Amino acid sequence: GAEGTVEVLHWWTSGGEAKAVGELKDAFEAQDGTWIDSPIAGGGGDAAMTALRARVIAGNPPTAVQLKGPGIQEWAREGVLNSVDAVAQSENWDAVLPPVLADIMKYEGAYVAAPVNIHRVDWMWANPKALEAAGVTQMPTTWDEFNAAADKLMAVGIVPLAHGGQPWQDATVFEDVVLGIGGADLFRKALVELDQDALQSDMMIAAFDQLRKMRGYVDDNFSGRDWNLATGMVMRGEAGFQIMGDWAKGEFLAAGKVPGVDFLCAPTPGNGFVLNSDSFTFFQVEGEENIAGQQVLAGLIMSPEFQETFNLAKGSIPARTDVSLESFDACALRSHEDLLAAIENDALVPSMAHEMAIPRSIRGEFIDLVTNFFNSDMSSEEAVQSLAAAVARAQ
Amino acid sequence: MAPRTHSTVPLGQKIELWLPRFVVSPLFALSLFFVYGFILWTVYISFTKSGVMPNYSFEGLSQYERLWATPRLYVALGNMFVFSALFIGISLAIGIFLAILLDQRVRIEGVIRTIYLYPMALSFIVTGTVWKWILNPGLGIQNFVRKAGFEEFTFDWLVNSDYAIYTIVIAAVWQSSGYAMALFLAGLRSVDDEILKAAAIDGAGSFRTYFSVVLPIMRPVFLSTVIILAHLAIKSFDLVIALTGGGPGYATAMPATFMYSFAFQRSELGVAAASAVMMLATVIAIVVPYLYSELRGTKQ
Amino acid sequence: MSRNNLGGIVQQKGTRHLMMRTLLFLTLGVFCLYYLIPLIVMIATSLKSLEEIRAGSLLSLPQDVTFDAWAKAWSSACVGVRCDGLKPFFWNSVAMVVPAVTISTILGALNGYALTKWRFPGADIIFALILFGAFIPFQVILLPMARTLGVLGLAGTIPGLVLVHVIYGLAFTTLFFRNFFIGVSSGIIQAAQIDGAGFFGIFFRIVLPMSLPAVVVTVIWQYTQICNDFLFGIAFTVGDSNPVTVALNNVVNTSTGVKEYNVDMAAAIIAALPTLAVYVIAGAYFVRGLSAGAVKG
Amino acid sequence: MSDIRLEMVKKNFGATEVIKGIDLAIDPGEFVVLVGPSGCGKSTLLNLIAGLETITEGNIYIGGKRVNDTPPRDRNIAMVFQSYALYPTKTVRNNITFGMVSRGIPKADQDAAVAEISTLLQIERLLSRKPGQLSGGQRQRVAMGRALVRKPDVFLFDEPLSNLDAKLRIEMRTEIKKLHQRLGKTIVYVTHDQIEAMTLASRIAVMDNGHIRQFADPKTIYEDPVDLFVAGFMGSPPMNMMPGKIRTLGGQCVVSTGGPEDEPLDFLLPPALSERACGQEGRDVILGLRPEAIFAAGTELPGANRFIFERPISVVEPTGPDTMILFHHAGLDVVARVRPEDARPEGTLFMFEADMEKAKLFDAKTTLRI
Amino acid sequence: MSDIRLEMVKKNFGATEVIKGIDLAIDPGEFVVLVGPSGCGKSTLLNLIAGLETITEGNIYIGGKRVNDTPPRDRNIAMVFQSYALYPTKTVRNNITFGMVSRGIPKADQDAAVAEISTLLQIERLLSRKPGQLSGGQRQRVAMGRALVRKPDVFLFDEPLSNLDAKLRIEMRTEIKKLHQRLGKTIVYVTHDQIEAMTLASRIAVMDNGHIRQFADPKTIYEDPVDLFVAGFMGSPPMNMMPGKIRTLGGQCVVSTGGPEDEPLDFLLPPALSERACGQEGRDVILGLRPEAIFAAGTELPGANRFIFERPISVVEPTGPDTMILFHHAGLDVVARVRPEDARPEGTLFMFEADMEKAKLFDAKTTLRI
Ligand SMILES: Nc1ncnc2c1ncn2[C@@H]1O[C@H](COP(=O)(O)OP(=O)(O)OP(=O)(O)O)[C@@H](O)[C@H]1O
Ligand SMILES: Nc1ncnc2c1ncn2[C@@H]1O[C@H](COP(=O)(O)OP(=O)(O)OP(=O)(O)O)[C@@H](O)[C@H]1O
Ligand SMILES: [Mg+2]
Ligand SMILES: [Mg+2]
Repeated sequence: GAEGTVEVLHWWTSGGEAKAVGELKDAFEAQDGTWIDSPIAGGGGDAAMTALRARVIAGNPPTAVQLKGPGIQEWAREGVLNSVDAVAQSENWDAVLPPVLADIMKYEGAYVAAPVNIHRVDWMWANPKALEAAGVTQMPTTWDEFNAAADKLMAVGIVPLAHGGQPWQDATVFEDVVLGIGGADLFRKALVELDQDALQSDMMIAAFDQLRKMRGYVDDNFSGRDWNLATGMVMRGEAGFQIMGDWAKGEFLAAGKVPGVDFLCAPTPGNGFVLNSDSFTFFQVEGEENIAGQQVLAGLIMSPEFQETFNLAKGSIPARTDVSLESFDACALRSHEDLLAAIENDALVPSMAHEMAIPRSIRGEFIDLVTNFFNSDMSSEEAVQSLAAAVARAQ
Repeated sequence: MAPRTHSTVPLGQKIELWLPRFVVSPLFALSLFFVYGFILWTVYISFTKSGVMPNYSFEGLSQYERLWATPRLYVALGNMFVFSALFIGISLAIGIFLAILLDQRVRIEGVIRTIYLYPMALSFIVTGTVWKWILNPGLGIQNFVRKAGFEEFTFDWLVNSDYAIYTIVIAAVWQSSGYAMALFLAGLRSVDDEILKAAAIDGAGSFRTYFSVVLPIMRPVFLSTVIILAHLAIKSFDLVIALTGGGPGYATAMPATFMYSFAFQRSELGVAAASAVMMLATVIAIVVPYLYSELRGTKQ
Repeated sequence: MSRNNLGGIVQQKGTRHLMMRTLLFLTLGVFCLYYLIPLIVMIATSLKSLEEIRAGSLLSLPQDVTFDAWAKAWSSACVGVRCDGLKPFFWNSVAMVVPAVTISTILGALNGYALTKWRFPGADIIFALILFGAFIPFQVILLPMARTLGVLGLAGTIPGLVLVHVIYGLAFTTLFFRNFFIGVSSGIIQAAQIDGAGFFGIFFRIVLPMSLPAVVVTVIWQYTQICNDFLFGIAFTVGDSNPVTVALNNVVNTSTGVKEYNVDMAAAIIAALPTLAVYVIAGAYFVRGLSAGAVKG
Repeated sequence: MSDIRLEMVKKNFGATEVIKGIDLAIDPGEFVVLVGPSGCGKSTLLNLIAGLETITEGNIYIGGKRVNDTPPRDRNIAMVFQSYALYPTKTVRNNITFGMVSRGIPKADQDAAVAEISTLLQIERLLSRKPGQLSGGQRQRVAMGRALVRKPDVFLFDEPLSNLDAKLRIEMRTEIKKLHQRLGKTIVYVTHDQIEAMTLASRIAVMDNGHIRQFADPKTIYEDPVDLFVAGFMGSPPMNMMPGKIRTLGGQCVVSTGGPEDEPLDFLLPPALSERACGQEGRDVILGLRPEAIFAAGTELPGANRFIFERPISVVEPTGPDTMILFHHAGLDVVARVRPEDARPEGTLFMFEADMEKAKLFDAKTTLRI
Repeated sequence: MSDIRLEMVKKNFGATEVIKGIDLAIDPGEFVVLVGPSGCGKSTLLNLIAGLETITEGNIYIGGKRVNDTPPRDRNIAMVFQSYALYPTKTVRNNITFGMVSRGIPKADQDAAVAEISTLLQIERLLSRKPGQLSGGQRQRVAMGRALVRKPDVFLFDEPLSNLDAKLRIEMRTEIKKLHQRLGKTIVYVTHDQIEAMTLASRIAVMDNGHIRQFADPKTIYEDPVDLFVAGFMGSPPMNMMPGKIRTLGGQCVVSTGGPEDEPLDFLLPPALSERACGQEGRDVILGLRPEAIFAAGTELPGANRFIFERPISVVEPTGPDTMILFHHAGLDVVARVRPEDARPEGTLFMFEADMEKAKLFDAKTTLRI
């Protein structure tokens, strides 16, 4: 095509996600480009990463890859990425992206990736009828309040916390707890900067204590449960709360539930914003056609129109902070507000559980430990010790 | 048969004599390169600091040190032994048993055979979900039995760290024992009838006929089946991922998931390579003596 | 084929016999149940609507039977940006699986034949070495293989994938055939040699027809392995040339999207149909008596 | 020791009728030899008795019990298979003991039995080999051993000695005979060996194409065959069967054989035969003369009813103890058995002497004996 | 038509020596029959000639060419296997044509050949069956057909007729003989059948335990065996071998057999033998007398050098044409062949007559013929 060719490797393969990527494809093809789709789902992108490695080693990398967080830097260090800084400069991405996010997109100061959305990880979902039945009148704003509410729910025979026992879900809850207990500072020090002192601090112990408590609020059969089944529990009133990123909203909406009426959304305790963002990273392709396509694609991704349509389909909010949110729902609006506030207060932190904060190798150690803690009777002190040691080892 | 060669043999005959070797050698060469070459590559990588991509600067044993400090490794190795032993044992037993039953002039054999075999055709990505439901205490069997009136019945292996590995055995046996059955059935069908007749005359009951006449003849089939099952056991990956995701915690981690997660989730190729080397070493230690005894035994 | 030869042996009649037959069918039936329950759950789920799944127990029978999920899985489920269901990917699988199974089976049979019936010094060691390939973890070979395919110019192509499957299938096919041929009487091979048949003549005309059951188990194995392979599929093919398993995986797996269990189940069953067909067709060759009357003693 | 009784037994393989309705009553302790052309159904009949094939029609009784539905293991039978059917993975010893193991016979008894039987069969040194390492005859002996080692009610032998050398075969034959005398078990024995049949059998059943033609003691079968088939089948070389016509020649009853092209011979019938056959001038008959009944003229003691004639020798076949001399007559090669020293080169005109006392006469149409 | 030459050929299976150094020169077009006890190495020798086993030591030449390293298919040989080795998945027709198909013979020729051979072997109606549906003898005939249908340089037959009935066997034997005469191919033929060996062979090789004992024409083998082994092996029933001592009795040379317990017999030696054997008073010898050389006294024409003696009959075995009468002597059962009509019941005292002209004498120690 006149506007180049792109091959896009991603793991948004089914339902709403696929539709969302479809928007990008349509937009790209509207500019006479040729879109080659390489969708590889599985393991939250693990399968796609596997394929990516094989492709890069074989010497035919895709044009753009759904790749995020520190992974971008890791690949960049291998020297296999292409810069799209020209596009970024001309469109002034720095001005419209949250700085935390913008840093993640850059390698040595140049943009090598473009974000498509912002997911908030620290969401708490609730069933108002269940809360009512237990006499909980409002969404908790501290973990103590949460514990109190949970105890009430338990008393009336409702599972307080719907949870799926998969490592990444455990880690999601964990990082939300850390944010709630230690605030953005601890979060940043411990989970992003990997400061040994912070990792071994009393606050971390407290966080593990809270996590241990929450383990008690989970039903017996949580192990291995998919997150959407946990969402279903909340939907049906079998459980009171679920702590999960804003993609859970899609599940409610798909079932025809109305925010504020059939379900409630509120941030987890702590005045922060745990950021998860999907982005497309640009690999070193050869041939004018492909390079041209790459540049066009970068511009397209960051265009406000695309950001709006895409995120409407995906259930997240635009990565650009300047996009109008008129057609978005209440939860999304709340998310946006909090985002701006968090940027203001320096309380915006990248998600550890969702690969925004630290290299995958270290994240792996976190997840191993957290999930092991959650599924055993390890003490909080022990957990903190092992965690610190494991992180040190992996660095 | 390998007649000795002699310089006066015409070319055509010489080719004939060497033909078996000509046939085997390219395949052997492929195997040397694609198996042993790659193993060597892996061994080398395990001594480097490879992360997201291979890196060829030598680093010594540091990856092994990391590996050995990882508690998950020991869980994975332990699971491999428990799982392999149970899985291979049970699948062999069921395979033989069903093959023998199906060999009893069962008219609808074709249907039953396909039923036993079909689980292998289904991708475990989906059947894993179904098993997860069936084994989930709140949804599946436990729930079902309790509703039927047995309030005290518990079957919560799936969510119990100590027993979750056995649920993987259940699902794995479900998936593969049908194929073991097929292998044995094919073996049974190639045993000469006359020998079965002789056994009938010798007064052997069905049980004895199968166990002391037929199965010894099928010794090579055992080798095939054991190798196949061992292969499945060692490489069981989909199964664990789909059923338990390695959980609860990492209670059901296996070498294959361990390796995969280090290589591709955590971008630690070096550690992954080191674990692969360790696993291969373990496999060699077990398989080589077995192969040796089998190949000696089947020579005649 | 004298399938009835064995059927000739007189069996006990009367009540004891009847009891044994009943027991036999009972046992067979119980195992059928064990194997079938997951399938029943899958079919039941695939016939439910998504609302019903969300609302109720996952394991109950469907209240309102609907085939929408099947239709969707077949022709409109999204597999990445394409929303044409699994349909378009079947051909990729066929284009890959047929050559891969055929080549690896024939090579394995040749190998097994050469290693048993034309024993040469070192045959057993070669066999053991080839066999060990069965244990190599696929994670290990992924990256070097990718590089090799890249060098060969086969990266991202179906021939490349076929090559990979053939190479790593050989250990198994050789194993199956070698272990089958061990039991084939050498006398027959000798007779064929006297009859003037060469290495290949004997193989194709005499040995292969005798080894139908071995061919069947090999084909079933290879077909299943190749069809259900996911790792090689994603690593060594690109986009539209993905085999159906990759497509199925894409339909089923979602990280942050809505899960449609009914479509997943339908898709999984649809994706398995060709393999099931192979089982049924190949199953007809599980026959007895292919070696009947061959030799005396 | 059991009697075996077959009632109108039939067996089809698919569309092929193999056993076409056999009635046979074998007394307890009898030694029955089954003979018949290749493919006539002998092995099938043994298989039916053993229960290795289901019968299509009819009944089989062993020891008075109807066994149509009794599986082989409950019939208490030992059998030597024509194809040996050795267990390929078992050693010779275990091949032999397997039947005893199945029946839970104590180890010590097994060892004793193996020791005895392997000495008898001269396979002591092969006990630890596998069948694949044996010669044809050795395999056959192992197959024998497997049957002999047990003490069943009935023994079935399917050409058990066919691959043994003459010397060993005679030894084995003698051993079987002794065994039979000692144990008194019922035995059904298939053989193609004339001598085996004649020396072992208490009665011989001659089968043809799924039927039994004659069931009688060996002497009767040999000397009083009921029809041409039995007469032609028993005897090696077989009986010479010359087509001819009954004539009265000078008041004496003769059979006139030999065509118009060939100078005819007028065999003078002995009184016993003329009584039965004569008076039907011109009747088409077949004259049966066994080779041993035709010899070199004057080489045996003179006797009554000898017929002497002269013919050129067409073939000379020395067999060792005797020499067979063939001459053309009546469109066939007539065989005469002479002492080796009486043989003359081919082409020589030779004086033959036929002992007409031993001649048999058959109706050419019905093939029945006259 | 090729000659076959073996030079010090040896064959071991692992540690077992099977062929222990055989030298054999077979002329082109010769019909050699290989006989020997079961397990002596006959089949192995055929396999070596065919190239189906590698020889451990020595050389084999076919048609003057050293073929140690020539694969079977290039030796242009047809072979009938003792174990048949039919192709189980092929029909009888295809079993037979396979050799021709392999060698690219035109379809029309194949059909003609099959038609001819199947008529000869009487298997026309079985052509579309599989081996599993055939009787033992039918399988053996198919195995024969497979070899006969081709026109190779050399035929190797390993007991090709062992499972056929006597009548068919004689027909087949005749056909093989005709075939040999017509084609003049070199044939090596293993058999346990006395008559087959005697009638077919141009020369017989008697094997024992991996060695060849004697290689000569049938008459020589039968009448001039080099040693006890050959003498005892050829002949059925075998030669009676009575241990005895040379004595001079009343100026005449006799062999005195029979122990102290047993009343001794003094067999008077004919002049030819006494010349060679006598003068060594007390020498241990073995007197060989074939059954046909001992008969009922007075039933044969009188001759020179007859020895008449009386013994009680221990066993009577009618074989049809003849009856064998056994009596105990010198620790063995001596067999005499009498006419059926001369037989008497067991226990009767019987007058035997031995034709000492046919007696053989062997040294008891070396076992060589004197
Ligand atoms: N694979 C083997 N390993 C060891 N010994 C063997 C093997 N094959 C044959 N023999 C032995 O070699 C000897 C000769 O065997 P061969 O088959 O040549 O005998 P044969 O003369 O044909 O006997 P038969 O008349 O019984 O067929 C036998 O004693 C046999 O046991
Ligand atoms: N499975 C079968 N299907 C069809 N016909 C068969 C089958 N088995 C045997 N027959 C036929 O039945 C007939 C009798 O076979 P059987 O084996 O009883 O013969 P037999 O008398 O033992 O002959 P032989 O002396 O050659 O061993 C043969 O003509 C044979 O071809
Ligand atoms: Mg038979
Ligand atoms: Mg032999």
